[in-house]
Amino acid sequence: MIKVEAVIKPHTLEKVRLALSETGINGMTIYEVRGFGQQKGHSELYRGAEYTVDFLPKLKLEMVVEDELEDRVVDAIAQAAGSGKIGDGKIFTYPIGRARRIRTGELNEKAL
Amino acid sequence: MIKVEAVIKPHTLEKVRLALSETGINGMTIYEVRGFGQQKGHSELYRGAEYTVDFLPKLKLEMVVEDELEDRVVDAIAQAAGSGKIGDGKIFTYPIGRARRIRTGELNEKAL
Amino acid sequence: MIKVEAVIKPHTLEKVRLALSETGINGMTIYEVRGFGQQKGHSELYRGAEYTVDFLPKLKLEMVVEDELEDRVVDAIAQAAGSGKIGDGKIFTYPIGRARRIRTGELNEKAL
Amino acid sequence: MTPEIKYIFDTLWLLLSGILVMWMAAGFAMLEAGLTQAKNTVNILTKNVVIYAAACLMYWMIGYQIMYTPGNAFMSFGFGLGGLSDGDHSLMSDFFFQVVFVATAASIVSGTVAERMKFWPFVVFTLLLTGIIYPIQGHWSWGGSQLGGLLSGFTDFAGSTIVHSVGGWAALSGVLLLGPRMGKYQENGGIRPMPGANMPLATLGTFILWLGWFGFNGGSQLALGSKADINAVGLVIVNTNMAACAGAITALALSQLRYGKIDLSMVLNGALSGLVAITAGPNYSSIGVAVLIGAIGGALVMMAVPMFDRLKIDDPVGALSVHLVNGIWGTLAVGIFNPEVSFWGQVLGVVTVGLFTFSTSYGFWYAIKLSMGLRVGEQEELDGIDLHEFGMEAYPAFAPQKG
Amino acid sequence: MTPEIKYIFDTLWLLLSGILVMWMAAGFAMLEAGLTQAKNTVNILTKNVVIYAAACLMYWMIGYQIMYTPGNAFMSFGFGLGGLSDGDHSLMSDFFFQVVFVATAASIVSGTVAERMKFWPFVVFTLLLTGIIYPIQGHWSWGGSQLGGLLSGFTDFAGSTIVHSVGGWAALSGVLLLGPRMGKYQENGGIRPMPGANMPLATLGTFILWLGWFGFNGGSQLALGSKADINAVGLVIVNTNMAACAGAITALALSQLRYGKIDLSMVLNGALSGLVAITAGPNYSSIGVAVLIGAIGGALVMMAVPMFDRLKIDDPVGALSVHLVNGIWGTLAVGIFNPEVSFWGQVLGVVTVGLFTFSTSYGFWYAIKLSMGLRVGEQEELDGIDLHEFGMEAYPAFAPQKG
Amino acid sequence: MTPEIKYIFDTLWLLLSGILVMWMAAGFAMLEAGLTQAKNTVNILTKNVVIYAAACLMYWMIGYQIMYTPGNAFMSFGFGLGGLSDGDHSLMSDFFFQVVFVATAASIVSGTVAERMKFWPFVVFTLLLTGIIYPIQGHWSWGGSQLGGLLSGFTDFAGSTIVHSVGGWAALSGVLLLGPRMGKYQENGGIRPMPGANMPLATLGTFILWLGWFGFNGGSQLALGSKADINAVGLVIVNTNMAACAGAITALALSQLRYGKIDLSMVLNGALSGLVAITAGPNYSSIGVAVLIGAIGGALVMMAVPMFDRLKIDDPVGALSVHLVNGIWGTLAVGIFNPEVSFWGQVLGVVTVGLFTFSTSYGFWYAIKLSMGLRVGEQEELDGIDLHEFGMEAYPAFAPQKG
Ligand SMILES: Nc1ncnc2c1ncn2[C@@H]1O[C@H](COP(=O)(O)OP(=O)(O)O)[C@@H](O)[C@H]1O
Ligand SMILES: Nc1ncnc2c1ncn2[C@@H]1O[C@H](COP(=O)(O)OP(=O)(O)O)[C@@H](O)[C@H]1O
Ligand SMILES: Nc1ncnc2c1ncn2[C@@H]1O[C@H](COP(=O)(O)OP(=O)(O)O)[C@@H](O)[C@H]1O
Repeated sequence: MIKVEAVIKPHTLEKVRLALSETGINGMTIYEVRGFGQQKGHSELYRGAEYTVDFLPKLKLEMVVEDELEDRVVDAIAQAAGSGKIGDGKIFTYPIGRARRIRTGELNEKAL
Repeated sequence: MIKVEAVIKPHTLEKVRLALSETGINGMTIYEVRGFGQQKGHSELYRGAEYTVDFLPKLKLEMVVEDELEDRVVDAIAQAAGSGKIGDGKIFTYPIGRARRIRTGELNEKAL
Repeated sequence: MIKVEAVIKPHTLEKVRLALSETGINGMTIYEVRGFGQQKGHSELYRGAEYTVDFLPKLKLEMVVEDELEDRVVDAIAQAAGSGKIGDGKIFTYPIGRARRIRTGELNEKAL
Repeated sequence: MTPEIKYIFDTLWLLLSGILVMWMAAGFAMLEAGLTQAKNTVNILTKNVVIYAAACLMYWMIGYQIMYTPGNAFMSFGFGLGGLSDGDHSLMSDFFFQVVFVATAASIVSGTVAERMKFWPFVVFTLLLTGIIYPIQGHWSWGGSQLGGLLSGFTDFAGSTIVHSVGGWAALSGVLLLGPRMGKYQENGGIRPMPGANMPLATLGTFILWLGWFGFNGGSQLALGSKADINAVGLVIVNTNMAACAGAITALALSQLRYGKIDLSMVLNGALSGLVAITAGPNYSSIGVAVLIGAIGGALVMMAVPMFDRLKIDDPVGALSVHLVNGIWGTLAVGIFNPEVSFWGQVLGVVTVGLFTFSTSYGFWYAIKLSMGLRVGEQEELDGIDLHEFGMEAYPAFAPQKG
Repeated sequence: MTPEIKYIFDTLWLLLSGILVMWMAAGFAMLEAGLTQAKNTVNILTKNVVIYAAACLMYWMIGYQIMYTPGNAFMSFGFGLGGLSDGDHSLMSDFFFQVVFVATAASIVSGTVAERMKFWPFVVFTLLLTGIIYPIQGHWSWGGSQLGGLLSGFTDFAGSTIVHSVGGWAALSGVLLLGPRMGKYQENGGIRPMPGANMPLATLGTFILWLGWFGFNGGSQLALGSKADINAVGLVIVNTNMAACAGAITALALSQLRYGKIDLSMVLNGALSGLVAITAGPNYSSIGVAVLIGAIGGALVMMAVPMFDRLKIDDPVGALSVHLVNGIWGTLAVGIFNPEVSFWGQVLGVVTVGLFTFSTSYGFWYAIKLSMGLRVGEQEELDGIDLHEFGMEAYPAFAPQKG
Repeated sequence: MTPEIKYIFDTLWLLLSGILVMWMAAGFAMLEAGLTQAKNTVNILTKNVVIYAAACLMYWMIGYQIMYTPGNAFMSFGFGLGGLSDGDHSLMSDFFFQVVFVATAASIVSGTVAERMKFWPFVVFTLLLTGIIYPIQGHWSWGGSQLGGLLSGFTDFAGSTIVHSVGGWAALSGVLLLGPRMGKYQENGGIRPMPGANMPLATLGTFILWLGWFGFNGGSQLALGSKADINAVGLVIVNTNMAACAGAITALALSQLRYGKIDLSMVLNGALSGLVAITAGPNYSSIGVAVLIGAIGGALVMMAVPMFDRLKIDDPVGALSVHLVNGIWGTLAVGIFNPEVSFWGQVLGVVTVGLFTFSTSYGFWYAIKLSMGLRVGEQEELDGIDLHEFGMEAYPAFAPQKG
């Protein structure tokens, strides 16, 4: 099994989820993160002092998928989250040893 | 070393933590996430428009453990977090290359 | 490529980021977590009932880096986040199979 | 001083005081929302808006007639709202000042049963409390019937007993049938604290209540249009304020001494305890006595909160400790410090009103439990009531996904 | 009752009522910040402070003279603020009570155009609304010109039309040129809800408005210094309160019946709808009629919110449903329930004021759109306005990294 | 107008104004909690409740006697609270209106030393400030002693100097001994902003203060029961309001012009600056002058905030810029715009009160530093004071784990 992790712009979540729903994945976990990368932070102002906020709000998506799905999932995310503008985000994948569904005890592919 | 990641229902945290404390693990990191899976979201209502919230509040637990502990930890989490109801969550595990305790510089098993 | 994950004390973020900027890394993702480990929680008080909060606020940093950078990055984080006090945090690393920049489709090292 | 001028002064004072008391509804909403968990906040906010609205409607339709029209010793049912004037002051101002008091009693109940009671059963009880229970016992004292003379020795200036402990007794009877929140009292005897989600809201709520109390107590003089009246109002306002200060400081000091840490939620409860305690008699004593009464109120709340927990009576916001315990204390204090009032007359009032309110409330709660059920399901409670009954989050982190 | 005493009573009442109305500015700020997304909260807070401040300054410089000095039937431009007294009461108290009303109209607009309008164009429109549009139509009714007799049959006690629907028409004309928020109305016809970020704030805002409304309506009696006046004020305050209660309870019941869930945001809107609806005539009816008017207001808001969504008119806080729809309803209700008022006179008032406000507002919005642009860029809207125009977050989770 | 009617009017006005001023305590609490970091919020909320409570108790026990009983030129110590009436109005209403002012001065200090001072040393200073320092200098002006004639040319209507700059001087002396928050001023000269955790709270706090100020300034007329008095009150309220508006708009415009972005925290400070600046003389000038004074106040705060930062005086909420700088400006403005007041008399008052307050405060702070210490430990500051002194989080994300 493969774990796909994607960092995306928050407002693309809906599009990404739609795109993913056509890939056959059954579950995913998301959370709010702050990202720092080529997209340079913006300068903000507080009480007359200017400063840069280097960390921008992003969403992180994690889903464990069967090996065969990896490419399809990565492509789906990339397409849906891509605007061509800097800061669109990153996708990382790596293999997972074991998966287990808590409710049933099912293992690995069956647990996804 | 093995990294164990679990997505659980928030209110089971205490039970899980108790169960884990008997497995011999020394540390863990948790954060709030939103999950999407077989447990279908509920419909919410806002100003007369109904909509589904597909992402439900979950907690994610991460702990890096010695290889020998993997089974025991996975079982402990599964048992404590399991209610048999849909949405109980998932456990994923995968190998970790290196661990380091920042304070002392200790490495790998000693760092956990 | 290597994924470096670090759990640190929140107020060291700035120092860590400065140290990292000299290692040549281009991006990172951070989020707020709660940690549990040797640093024992403190007891809090609410309406006359005392209790321990076992989970302390920490920040988690994640960055995927080229293999060669791993040591440098780990060292940089360890030095900047280290105060010698209990609870300074942990660094974990593990290999990543694939990286992709959403915006351009660039792969692996080029995507970081 | 012509009668018309006095009429205007007295009416104006009732209206202004009523406006201040209405504002207390916001205070209860913020206090309760601040001291409970975020997953139930929408439920709590809705309850507090609905309590105020439903209480006003019920008291208009039924309660005011039961309480204030001439009737028998127990209750009455004339028609109380014909015309605009009742001779001494505007009838509408009188109704307004009375109506805003009623919601207070129901708000107290809301806090105690928070986080596990179903919404609609709570609304039904609110209707019964504000339309029937409160006005009947109010008829005895403020309505003037004295329950056929039984309560002739009982005095309660602004409602330590008549409003606050009535709310407390109603809450206590409900919570006994409802039980504690899941996980609150653990098998090993441990008590699991469930900290409030938003301390700034709780603090704001306390300040709002404190402010509104100047109307609650000050307005209860019911007149302003003479030197004696306005002097009394001035004394009432100062005593009210100083008792609250003393309650807060006492709770602060005891919390530091006893636990080595400062518990803001207890400081807030301490201030409110001082306010409840002085309510029965802010009009006769010197400032020093008011400070003493408030300070004892602050000490009582520090003892009452852990006591209720030991009794496994789960009161998320401390409403019983503040309103019931200090409502009793404040009423008895009048018997102690005011030489013109008999201590036993006060005891009789406390007991009579308490017995009546507790037993009728218990009966109503019981009937509701049998018919509609009181408690949300286990899953609802674990997930939070907002999710199931309201389908809305108080602080949504993620925007919804589709229409 | 000497003239001086009457003078003092009347002036005091205007001042106290004005203070309560000023407080409504905080209510609008909290309501709007609570019912919109966190990424635009700093924008919304700033707008609401600036609306109040700018409205006061404009009305002082221009508006008050247009509205209240003697002039022609359409408008006027004398100098209205010489001296301290205008014979019957303090001139300053009159100005103060008038000036705080003006901001209300502009606050209504703010809610409707929230989350996608640029800051400065909004401020420019606020200046035009409060300095020109509002005072001109106000000159016809409260200013006494009757538009040369055309509006002689039109009556609006505290401003269901003159304040609330004026705000509503101005908002409607703006939102037509502005368009809905991105993603709100989906291609498949779906409506994407964008839940408010902070329901406790929205509830607090509603309570603040409710409180302030006692000044808004009560003060509109403009006098207190006679038995008749203060009786009227008492009636106004009670009717105002009861209409709000009825609106809230109606929305609560309809929300449960229609959707099977309780929508707090609609309960809050229901209470406000009752308040807007009763505003045109809280002074003549019995409590029962006020309850009926408020209840219909609560029902109307439950229909209007989905209706505007079907029309793809995106109103994040429901300001059109509350202030425009119920402003009209409340004004017509006076024609229905008050036998001394002609229904068609009310219709004529609603239509005349509506046409004038909508068309001049539309013209101003259009000119602003051409010159400054109305809408933030797509990226700004996606990221939130706070980031781009304010460089500040309302609830920053991470401290900034360096100076 | 009989003496009794006048007595009632005057007393009523003091009571109502006092109630509005008391509400400012909530405003300070919300403003300070909104503009500081979440990890110190419980500390800040507790401080603000305790300030108000402790100030009332101290002023009752000591301060009022020092300030208002007949004594020598420097201070006094009679017994000031015998009886209910002092002839012209209710003695209690006088005490109430005075006592709520005292807490204001201490609240100012709280904001400046926020986020790094220990709780109990702060409380001790609050007791000294409200029981001794404030009343002594108050004795010279409002207490009537004129410091033996020295201050005979000094006039301060509602306390730009006597309340606001006194709070500012006390804060300044404390912050000099306390030092800035860790990491605020960086070695390379950079200033690290530490944004406020909750801008809606900060905005709410500002609106509350604005509202309360109508009582602060309006009540300082100390009378209502004559045409002249109520005309003056009307003017005071209008000028107070307009100066705040002008301050907000000026800060808005300057923030846009100078930084290209709008800084809500500065707009809020601008409004408050207008309020502080007009406080010394809202009673003599035309609206235009009030607008000018407020606008200059708004401009001053825009300069003062970066200035204090350059001086490495770390003032998390801008209290020095608002209350000290504009307290001075407002006092001097009376000397400039009021032909009956000598500019140098104003300067003398500002300097005398400033010297006395700064030096005695510095002495007290110094003694506290030596005996109890002022500053929390490094670890406490990094983790947040809430964790260590209070063991409570303001917005807890995770429920606690066990009892
Ligand atoms: N090496 C990395 N490791 C982990 N996360 C990264 C890394 N580089 C970038 N990110 C995440 O991806 C987000 C987008 O990256 P960025 O470089 O800003 O733009 P782009 O995606 O267009 O290359 C960042 O905000 C950060 O959250
Ligand atoms: N493939 C997956 N990858 C990552 N997280 C998942 C995956 N499937 C499910 N999850 C997480 O597990 C949670 C529970 O899964 P769900 O399918 O709803 O129920 P169950 O655990 O009973 O099978 C989800 O809310 C989501 O957070
Ligand atoms: N085995 C582990 N797996 C994952 N996270 C851990 C583990 N052990 C510790 N952590 C994280 O590291 C933090 C610091 O660890 P702790 O044991 O308290 O102190 P130290 O870093 O000084 O050893 C914890 O709060 C937790 O977030």
